Amino acid sequence: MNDIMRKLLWLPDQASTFAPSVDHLHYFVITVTMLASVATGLLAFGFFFKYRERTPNASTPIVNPSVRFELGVIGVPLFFFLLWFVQGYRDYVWYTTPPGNTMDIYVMGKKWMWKFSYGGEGPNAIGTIHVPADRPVRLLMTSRDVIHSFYVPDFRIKQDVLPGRYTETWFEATKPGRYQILCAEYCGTWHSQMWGEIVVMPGPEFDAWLADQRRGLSDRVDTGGDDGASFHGSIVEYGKKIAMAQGCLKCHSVTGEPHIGPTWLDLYRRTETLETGEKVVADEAYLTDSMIDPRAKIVKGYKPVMPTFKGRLAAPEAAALVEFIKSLRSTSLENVPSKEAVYEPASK
Amino acid sequence: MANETKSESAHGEKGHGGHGIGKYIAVWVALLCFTGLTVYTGHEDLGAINLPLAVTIATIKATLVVLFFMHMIDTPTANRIVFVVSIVFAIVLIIGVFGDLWTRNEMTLPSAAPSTLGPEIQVSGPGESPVPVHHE
Amino acid sequence: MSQPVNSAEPAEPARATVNYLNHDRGVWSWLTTIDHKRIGIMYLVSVLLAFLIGGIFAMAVRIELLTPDPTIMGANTYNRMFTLHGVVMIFLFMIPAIPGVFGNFMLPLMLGAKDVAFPKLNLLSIYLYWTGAILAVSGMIMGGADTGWTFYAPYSTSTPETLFPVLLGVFILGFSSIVTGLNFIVTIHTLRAPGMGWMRLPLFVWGIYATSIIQVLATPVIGLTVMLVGIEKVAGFGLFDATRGGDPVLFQHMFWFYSHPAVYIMVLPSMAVVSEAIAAFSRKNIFGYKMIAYSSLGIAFVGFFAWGHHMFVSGQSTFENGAFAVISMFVGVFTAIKVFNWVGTLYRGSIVVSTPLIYICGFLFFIVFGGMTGIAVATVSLDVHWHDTYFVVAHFHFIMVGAVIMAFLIALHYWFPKMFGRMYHEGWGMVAAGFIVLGFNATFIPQFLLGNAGMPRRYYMYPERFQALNVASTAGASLLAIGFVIILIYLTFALVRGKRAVDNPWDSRGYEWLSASPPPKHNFAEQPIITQDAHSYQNPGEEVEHVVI
Amino acid sequence: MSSSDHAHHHAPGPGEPTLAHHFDTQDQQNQAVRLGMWLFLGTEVLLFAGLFLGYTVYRNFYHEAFHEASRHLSLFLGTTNTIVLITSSLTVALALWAVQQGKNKLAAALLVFTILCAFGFLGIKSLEYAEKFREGALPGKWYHFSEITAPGANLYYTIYFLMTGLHAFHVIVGMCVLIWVLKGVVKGRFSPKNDVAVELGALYWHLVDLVWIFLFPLLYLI
Repeated sequence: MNDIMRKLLWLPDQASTFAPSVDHLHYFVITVTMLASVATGLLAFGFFFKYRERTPNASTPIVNPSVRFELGVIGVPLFFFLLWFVQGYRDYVWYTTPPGNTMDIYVMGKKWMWKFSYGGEGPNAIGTIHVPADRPVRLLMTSRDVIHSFYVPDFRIKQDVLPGRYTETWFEATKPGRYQILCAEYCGTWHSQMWGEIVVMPGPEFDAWLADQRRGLSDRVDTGGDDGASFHGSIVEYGKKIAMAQGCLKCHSVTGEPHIGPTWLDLYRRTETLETGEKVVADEAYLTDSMIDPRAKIVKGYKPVMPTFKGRLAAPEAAALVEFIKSLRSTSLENVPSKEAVYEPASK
Repeated sequence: MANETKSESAHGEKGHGGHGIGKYIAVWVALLCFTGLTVYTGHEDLGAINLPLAVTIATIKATLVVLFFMHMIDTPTANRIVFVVSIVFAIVLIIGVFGDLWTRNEMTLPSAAPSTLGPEIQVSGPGESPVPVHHE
Repeated sequence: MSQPVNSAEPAEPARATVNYLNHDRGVWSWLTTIDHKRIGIMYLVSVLLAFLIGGIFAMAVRIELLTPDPTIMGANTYNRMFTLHGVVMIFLFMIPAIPGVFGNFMLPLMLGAKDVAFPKLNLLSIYLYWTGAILAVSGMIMGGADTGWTFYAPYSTSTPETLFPVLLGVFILGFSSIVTGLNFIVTIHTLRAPGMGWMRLPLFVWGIYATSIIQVLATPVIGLTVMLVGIEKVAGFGLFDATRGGDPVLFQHMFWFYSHPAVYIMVLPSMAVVSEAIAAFSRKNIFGYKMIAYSSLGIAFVGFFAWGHHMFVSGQSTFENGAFAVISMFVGVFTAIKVFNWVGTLYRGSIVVSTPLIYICGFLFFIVFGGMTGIAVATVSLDVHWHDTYFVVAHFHFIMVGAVIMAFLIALHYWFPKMFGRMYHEGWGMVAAGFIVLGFNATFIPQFLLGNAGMPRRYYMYPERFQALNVASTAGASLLAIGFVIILIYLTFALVRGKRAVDNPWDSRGYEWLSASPPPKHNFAEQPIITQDAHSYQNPGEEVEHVVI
Repeated sequence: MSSSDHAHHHAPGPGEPTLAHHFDTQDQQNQAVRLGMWLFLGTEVLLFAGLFLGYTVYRNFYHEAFHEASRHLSLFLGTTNTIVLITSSLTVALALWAVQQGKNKLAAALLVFTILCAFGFLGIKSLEYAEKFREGALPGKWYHFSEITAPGANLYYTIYFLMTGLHAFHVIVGMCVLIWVLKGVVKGRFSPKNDVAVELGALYWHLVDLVWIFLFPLLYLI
């Protein structure tokens, strides 16, 4: 029954402890709504036939409601409405009151990405968080610029993320899997692309993963950190801006879905098979060459439709684009200690 | 015309001569006294009751002005209702919003925010790359 | 001297050849008129133009959403499009539509008055409307505004777009709305015909009265709010700016304090139109007149206490969310009362099936479904999932399009002979009504499902799993568009070549039909005197049955 | 019941009211304009309510800053302004009374006094503004006043300038209305029979006073 209703209403997976409870109320409310509205429409339609004009300008009786009828008209809807309110508010209080033993993750919304940080020793991430199944997780959220809204349809949770203060939400995932995070509060040009992902792992697997991440962190610290290029954030931002301005994103997605051109997500250092059957690693050189002479090395399965950007991109712009592409990692985790956000526990 | 108009106008006419000059002066003196009182109590800085006291005195003064200077006391009922309702809704607005602040969590108040710029989750240390580093 | 107006066969006055439309000619005579009927007609032309503009933007948005990726426009253009659609439809069409057009035209006629209380203010209101409209629309097209019609701070105060002309336009439109509302309240209080006590007011007048109260008392707050956003944006006063200690949620409180009652500014007049038309076409007394009248006031009053249900996930406190949720439930009850009474009015009537009646049938379905999904989104736990998704979009379009535009069409058809003295083609009217009711369902029911599936609103690109429903919605929107085009064609034709209407083609007992169609310049040849309750459909001398159920 | 027609036929003499064509009697018209005015005053109340709300919210957040900043305003100038406005409110009420008694000369003198009070109020207010500009105690991002550093002080001045600015705007509008009324009183257009316009002008001026009665303690005394 639950499944039939869920599919009928196009509801996503029920992947958190809230979801079934919310959905059951949903079924109740929407069924009553459907019945009431269709009944009203049909009743009116039926009256059109039953009481259609038989003699022109006929007198009609004066019909008035009795007090009992009036009370019924007020009472019956109010009964349903208040019933829904009580059930809905009970769930809502549950939903706004995290249990004491939550794992805390800090979330920061920023045009147009989600950043995550695990309390204590990290790690940090952009776009993707890993959480354990069957354990309560609390998200402490704030925004760097405008209002965003953290929305996970499969968990039935949503909470606005505000600049200058914290909001919190919590959930307990029940099914391992990957679930999309969407931004639900309009926040500008790429509001519709401000997506992220929650990876739910079975508890032990998650513990192992977290330990691994933190070990990787200390290894890095021991060996003196990353030897690679150290770029300023502005270059990536700049690269993103250029990608939008030049229309790159019309053909290349940043989300992993193939489009007119290959996706940029995880493109850097990926091994691609070309039309010629040759294999190539998408390094800086390949990426830059592809901007200047796109048709030279076409990835298998794509049409040679990309125009050349020779003369349309200055050298620093091309570099910034490459940096932007490099930043697009599906599991973008960084092995540095987390700067924990200052947080006073809620005084409830 | 409509019955209401007649009764209203009769009511209104009667009221007009009703105020003597003395009444206005008396109200004015009362207003000055209350001003003196509120300045005194405000200046003394009575702490927590300062604001409620100031608002109470202001409300008394405002009531005097509305009733006597603005003739609310003998204006038709409709006019009275209009003004009172507008004040009621103004109070609804303030109480509605204040109820929110009053019952919010501490941490959701801006005063609890750690910095005016909003806390930044550092993806890397200062001077280092905020770009997530790829590990191959 | 006095003409008893509620008699069964009002003496057919000789057809007046000179009426309000032709007593004076030339553009200037229209632009300087203080005749409420001409101002109503000017409003009609203006809001129809606004509806056309808003509709074109809606179509553009729907076409863009045919594919998950960019389809016909860029992201910024899309953001401007839905902003334009929202601002034009709400501030330029929905809010002035029924009060501005039919309120202006019909209210004095229904009261048996010669004009509204302040005719010059009335003219001022339409000039303010035009000024605001030109500022807002040109500001959005030239400067661009990409905030959505809600202007949420701090996005609105930090967007690079020039928002100021739009904000100023909305501010001025607010003035226009206040002036209209103020005028109506005073008119209803002071210009009722002899014998017309409060409990004899036609229900349309009650609805407009309740609307006007909201217009007068809520609009100043939005005026102030948009000005504060403007000041913030231009001068950086920091009121809503978190980096300076301001609270963005304060903006939302102030915005919704107006914008929630504003929903009732749109819906109450629609309900008023339906009450009026349903009595006329079922030839029957209104079932539960007093309940409908009082529930209008009830909605206007309680509507002021419910604004916080737009902010369930915005960081508002848990307690406050509960308080606003429970109050919202009571607003729903008032609407339910009206619906029961409308259906009750049809019971044992003598129903003339006609174009407006098709819309009434649609209206009843839409308002129950739209209203009850409103109760659903006011149920806090459900709103967490639905907030800012297409479910909410579908819900308010059910009310805004399903109720308000249906009522606008009912009013337009019902009063078309009154306003222009011509009849439209009944057959084409029914065809168009069919297109509109079906197209409407096809457009917005998929959007409910989209919301369930989790598609947030104001999305330019979306994950592919939402595509099927989006395509269905766009297909429905084209049906809706076809319906509107048919209406435009046959009404234009009726305006020029339509059959001449008799003074009271529907045999309605509404007081507005006591004057000629179209009415003469000063409305009535003689001052009407009211001797019966409104909407009385008993022929004199006939024994009628009194039924209480 | 065609009593309304007489309205079209006679042109009002000096001191006689004009009756618009759609009203039947002078009383009816007066009731209408009075109700209209009270409704308008209602909209003004809600206009200011928005700013009072802003005040309430930020005073709650930044209690300390608001306290300090309010102590920093000149209590002397504020009190003087309060007395000036209250007195002007009295004189405008008396002016209406004088018109109703047919004493137009007295009314004119009282109105002139009222308008002078309005000028005085604005003068004192501009002194205060000048001081704030000199110190840098300005709203939002313009704030650079070094004596009060508590967070939220800039918002106090935002509220202060918005509220007093909107109020000052109403003072200016009210002054213009009073000048127009004065003109009518001097020309003899207003008389005991035709006093509604004077009454409405006075009502508006009282509202200006009313708002200040609340602004004064909230801004200067907490």
